[in-house]
Amino acid sequence: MSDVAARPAPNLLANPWIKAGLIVAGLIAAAMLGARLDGSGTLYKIFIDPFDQMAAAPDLLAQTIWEGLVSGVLYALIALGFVLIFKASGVFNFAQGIMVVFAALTLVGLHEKGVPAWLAVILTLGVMFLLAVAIERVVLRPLVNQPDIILFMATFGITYFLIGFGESVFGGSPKQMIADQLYLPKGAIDLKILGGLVSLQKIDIAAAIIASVMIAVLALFFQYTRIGRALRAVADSHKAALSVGISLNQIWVIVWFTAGIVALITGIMWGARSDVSFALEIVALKALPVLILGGFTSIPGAIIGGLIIGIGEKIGEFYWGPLIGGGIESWLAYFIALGFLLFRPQGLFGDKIIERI
Amino acid sequence: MKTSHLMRATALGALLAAASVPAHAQDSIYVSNNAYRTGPFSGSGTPIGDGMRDYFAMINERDGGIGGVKINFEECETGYDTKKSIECYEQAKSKNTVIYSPWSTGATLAAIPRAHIDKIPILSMAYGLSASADGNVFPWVFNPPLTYWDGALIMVRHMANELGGMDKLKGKKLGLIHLDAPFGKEPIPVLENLAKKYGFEVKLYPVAAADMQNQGSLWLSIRRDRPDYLYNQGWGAMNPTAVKEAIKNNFPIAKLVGVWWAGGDDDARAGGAEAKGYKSLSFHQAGANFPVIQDIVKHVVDKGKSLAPKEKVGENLYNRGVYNSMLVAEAIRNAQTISGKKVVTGEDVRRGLETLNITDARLKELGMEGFAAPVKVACGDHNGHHKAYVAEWDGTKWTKASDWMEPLKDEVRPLIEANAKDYAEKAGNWPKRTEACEKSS
Amino acid sequence: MFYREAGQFKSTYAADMAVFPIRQDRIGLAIILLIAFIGIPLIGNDFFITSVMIPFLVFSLAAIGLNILTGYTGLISLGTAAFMGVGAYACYKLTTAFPGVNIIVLILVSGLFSAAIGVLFGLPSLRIKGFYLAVATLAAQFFLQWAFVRVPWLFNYNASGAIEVPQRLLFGIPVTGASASPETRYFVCLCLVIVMTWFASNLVHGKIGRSWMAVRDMDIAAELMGIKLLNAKLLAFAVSSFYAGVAGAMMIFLWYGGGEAADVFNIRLSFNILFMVIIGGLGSLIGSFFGAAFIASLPTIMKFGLPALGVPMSGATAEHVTFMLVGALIIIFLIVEPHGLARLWQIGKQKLRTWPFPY
Amino acid sequence: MNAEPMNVSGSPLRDEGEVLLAVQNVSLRFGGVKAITDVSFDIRKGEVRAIIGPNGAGKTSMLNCINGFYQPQEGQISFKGQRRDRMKPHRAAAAGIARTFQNVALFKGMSTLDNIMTGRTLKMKRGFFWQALRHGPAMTEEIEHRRVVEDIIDFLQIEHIRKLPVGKLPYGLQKRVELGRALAMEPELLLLDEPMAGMNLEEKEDMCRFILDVNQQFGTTIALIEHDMGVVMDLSDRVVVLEYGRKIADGTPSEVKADQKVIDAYLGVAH
Repeated sequence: MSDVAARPAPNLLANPWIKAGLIVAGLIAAAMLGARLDGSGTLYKIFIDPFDQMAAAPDLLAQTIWEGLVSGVLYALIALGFVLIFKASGVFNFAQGIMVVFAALTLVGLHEKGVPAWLAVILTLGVMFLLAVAIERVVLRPLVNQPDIILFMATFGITYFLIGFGESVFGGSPKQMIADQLYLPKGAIDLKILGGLVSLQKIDIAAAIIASVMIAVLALFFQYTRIGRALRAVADSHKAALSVGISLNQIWVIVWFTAGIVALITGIMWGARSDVSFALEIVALKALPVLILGGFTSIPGAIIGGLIIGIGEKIGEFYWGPLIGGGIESWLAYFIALGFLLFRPQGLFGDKIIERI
Repeated sequence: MKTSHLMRATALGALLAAASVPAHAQDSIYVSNNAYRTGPFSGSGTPIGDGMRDYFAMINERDGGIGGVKINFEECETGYDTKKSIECYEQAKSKNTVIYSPWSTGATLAAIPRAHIDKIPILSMAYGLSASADGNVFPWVFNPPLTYWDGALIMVRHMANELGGMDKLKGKKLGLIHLDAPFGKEPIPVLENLAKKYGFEVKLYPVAAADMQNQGSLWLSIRRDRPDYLYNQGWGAMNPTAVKEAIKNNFPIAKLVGVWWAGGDDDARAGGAEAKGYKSLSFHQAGANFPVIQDIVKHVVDKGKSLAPKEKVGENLYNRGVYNSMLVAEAIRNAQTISGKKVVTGEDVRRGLETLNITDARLKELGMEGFAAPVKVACGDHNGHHKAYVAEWDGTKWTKASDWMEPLKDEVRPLIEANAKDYAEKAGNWPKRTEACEKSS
Repeated sequence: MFYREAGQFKSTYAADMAVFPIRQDRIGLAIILLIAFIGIPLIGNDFFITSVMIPFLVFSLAAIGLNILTGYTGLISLGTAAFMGVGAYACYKLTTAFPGVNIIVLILVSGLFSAAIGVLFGLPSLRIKGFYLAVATLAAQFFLQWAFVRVPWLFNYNASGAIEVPQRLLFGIPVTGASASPETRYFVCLCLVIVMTWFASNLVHGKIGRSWMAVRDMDIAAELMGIKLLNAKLLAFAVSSFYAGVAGAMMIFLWYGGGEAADVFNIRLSFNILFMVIIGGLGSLIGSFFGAAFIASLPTIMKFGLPALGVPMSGATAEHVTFMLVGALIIIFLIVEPHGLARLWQIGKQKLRTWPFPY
Repeated sequence: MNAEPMNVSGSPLRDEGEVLLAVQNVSLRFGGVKAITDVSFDIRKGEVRAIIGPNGAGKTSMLNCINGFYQPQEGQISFKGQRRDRMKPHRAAAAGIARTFQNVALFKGMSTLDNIMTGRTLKMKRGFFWQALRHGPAMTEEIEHRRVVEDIIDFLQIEHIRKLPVGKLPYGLQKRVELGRALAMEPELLLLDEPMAGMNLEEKEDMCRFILDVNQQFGTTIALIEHDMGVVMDLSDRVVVLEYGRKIADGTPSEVKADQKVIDAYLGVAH
């Protein structure tokens, strides 16, 4: 019965609806821009001026790309947490953002209570482990085999609970990340290149390095350990994993714990850049376009998606944003992702969607 | 089955009716107060809430209330969410609050149209709708001691003072970092007017609410444009991030000036030692060395009745809460004097607010000598456009770094009147003011 | 014992196709309507009506809208709040441009604008599915929210940057603006919600609803039935956004009475409405009401109700406890009945049908 | 490899009835994989046409080409004498081609009744406005179609499951509902993809009866894929045999049964 085969994807532009939609969207965009610029020199400002600026001040371009790279790495870290969980348990974990806040708050909160910094890190890891066990016991196990959307909903319940719990334990006020105590570097390296100054924050460099190391460790973990192989087996097929005697429950605990570690590291890095507060939860939403770009199941996708989104939105905001009043960063990422998505509906690295009948 | 439904509805109704029965209507004055100790803005909301709460706790403890009547001060948690603020308003209304402090621009805007129907005075202290300073149009809304427009003016004055005169402003660049929301956009028209008048340039740097902690590209633009000064109309997590980014991007921190809401101790502290020199406008002093704060420490904090840790008492935003409660308390006291009643109503408090005149002498009596500039509210002018100063972060605390500066009332007042008129016209049969002005005060 | 269908025989297809084929259900509906129209205005005080009932109605309508898209057509959207915002701004523009036109008409017309925008952002649904589509709809959410702040034309260049709801009359009684009484606003909401629920019920029980569900359950087979996928999906986007738009206009005009709409129609609201739909029951209109009651009204009732019952809690603690309780309740409900409160309701009715002798 | 041994000009059924659907030199590839290579055959009005072949022979792909899921790279298909370029499934439906699936493709969340009612979608003309009112013309129309559907339900003897969601029905019944849904479209050509797969003997007999009844009572032309040779031989008027995407035989059941290539294909021959 294998004479079932992939259904070729429909040609996008052949569809009159899409065509019409694109034209309309284009016209609206053009009209909005035109109005904004009083109709003078619009095309110049869109297509020529930004590139002139790039050429005129290469140091700013380099700085923009660096900024994009760093935020890209941080987006990727959040996305990584999503991917790990989605890959192993098919759960779209809405709670990843709050897990970042919760982990960072626990760390800082413990330190405030007088626990030495490194001990606080270890204790926080313990808390994240307990959280993973609790989530597995209380939420995932009773909901096993439910549709994805139900599990998604359950993670919203977790979010609500963690917000209330975190605030009642640690209070809502923002806290300083204990960057010094964790020997995270401060200050900047100023490079006098490209006819100007490119300033690289040491904390950003550290973030990039730590993220890379963590990704490498995760890759090794997946590739060479028994648990890692089991995780991949689960990702491929729950039933197959069960049939080779892997306990799904253990796997879930491990995956959620891993996501918790990623959340803690993300929280430390973001926290060091601004501060640790519940507002961080909003930043976590930025991981969503990264996810659609990179695919929900691909770790390299999360990384590369993060970088594309990070650099794309910074360059877009910096060079094109002023044309329509700035602040376009809030939605640009989604449009970048959407653009990619129209051509690759499963994301850059996602598993191919094959329709069978 | 259906009967159970009916019962449930009835029970619900009864429950909520119970929730809103005026408590102790006879022997105390009910003051409802919004606060946000939860949510993304809780960092700023918590110290303010503590200050407000502790001042009334102190008044009740030390003086036995105001004019012998205890103040039943109740906080309503909003999480800085407009939906919850509206619920809080309805709750406050059903409990016959004598005053409503919305504590967010969104909540203020939603409450303004209702206030004159429900006869509840609104105190939006130096926030909310600038135009509501026009008492002839908004008899129930009060926003002393100054508006964001005054703030923008003082910012420009500060710039001129440092540069050596208004004429030195020519050719300078002032950047406005602002939350991309009505609150953040408030100073824009005034700054643009002044820019035209004095020949400087205004650059706008909007920060979307979702990107409060993600200001990378904005600061790159600042690096590119090289503004001479930056004015930060920000709130919540946006402020510490801005301070950190300024340091990161080598922007001279002394040239970064925040609106009074960007003057939290935590905002500055985020920048570490390098944040020394960060400035913010303010209309009251920080610090615990005022008799009023000492009284709070003595009667409330030391007795373990405060929610604030002792070291936070006297911080800038804590003192702002105290200041807000002081205005409320003085309005109630004034209302008692005018009406001759002990237990005043919302309408009395409105009159009390309208004739509020807190002189230096009165401030001294309150234990607030030098704490704040005198405040006077008038029938037509519900703001007063009072003095403010520039505070500077010295690395550990806020200090007063300039003289009290008078905003240019003549610049602002016409704008306020024009906008108030516009508001009333657009609202369609906005009620004419029927409340009489007090003869004397 | 009193909930039985025995003895009720249908002799026509029309009777069999009725939405409530069992007589007791119809009686129940009549009782609920009676309570809604008479009981609640009599018993409830202003606080109950403005902070519990009106929000409940508005969210129910929005949830019905999203349920049409997500529950019936199987397309997840996280842009509902933005589409509600389009409705609110459209209504504001319309009523300031045509002050003479009845506000109820304008509220409904503003839904059409929302529908048009919904169709535009629904176009990618042909290519993109599942959670990918959900995230793609976030583009609509963030872009529109940005536009609400950035296009001053939308709020008539008000200095406050907010929608300032003008007073509008219906039969000489103010329905919007500050002088509109809570009862009036409640009645208007109630009537709109009832009529629109009736329309939605008609749609989902007929040919169009079947096409939607066919697309949801098996899009390939649906195509074979002659259903054009893109048309069905876009129609779902249009109808869903229409409902969202009307709900948004109601929210600002009949509930908030003005305010910073860009801030109101934020991503949180989008998520909340999605959760109302899921917890209420995907593909169930009555579930939308349950979901709205659970997600929107429960926290309010807990926050204000518990202290009134003598559970001593400070504002912030109450908020924290509410958050934790609601979170825990969501998980508990999902474990007990993943198909939502509507299914629980059905099971309850089924039990009642055979009660007291289940065998 | 072609159909020459079956040289068509000798068959007794040859000239009866007009050609309803003609497949001419159709080839279909997925990337480098050839699913169908140069296949031609026709289906005549009123006949039961079987398509058989071992696994992977391209039978389902053939049906998918016929109702427009796949676009063959070469060759053409004409229905009722009209050639169709770029067939779409919904256009095939409008033209009068209905289909059931190898793995049941019912709308799982809907009741039996609603599933079959979807088959009437194309025949229902009332637009959005009337649908929203669900009174007057829309209701009349709905009742009218409900009648047709009830007839089909009676015919298939599935009255008892009318209001149950199909997702929970046993497999055999699901297959029956799916047939009902296809019948509700009142198709001219009905494509059945393994209608009896996974059924027990009794269910198979029922299904055979339904297929014959449909063919005889409604005069519907039927093309079916089936593995059970007994069923194929009993039901069909003519059989086309595919192997590895190519046609290896075409003719009456008895002709096909006797064909050496078919025997080899089914039993396997060492090449």
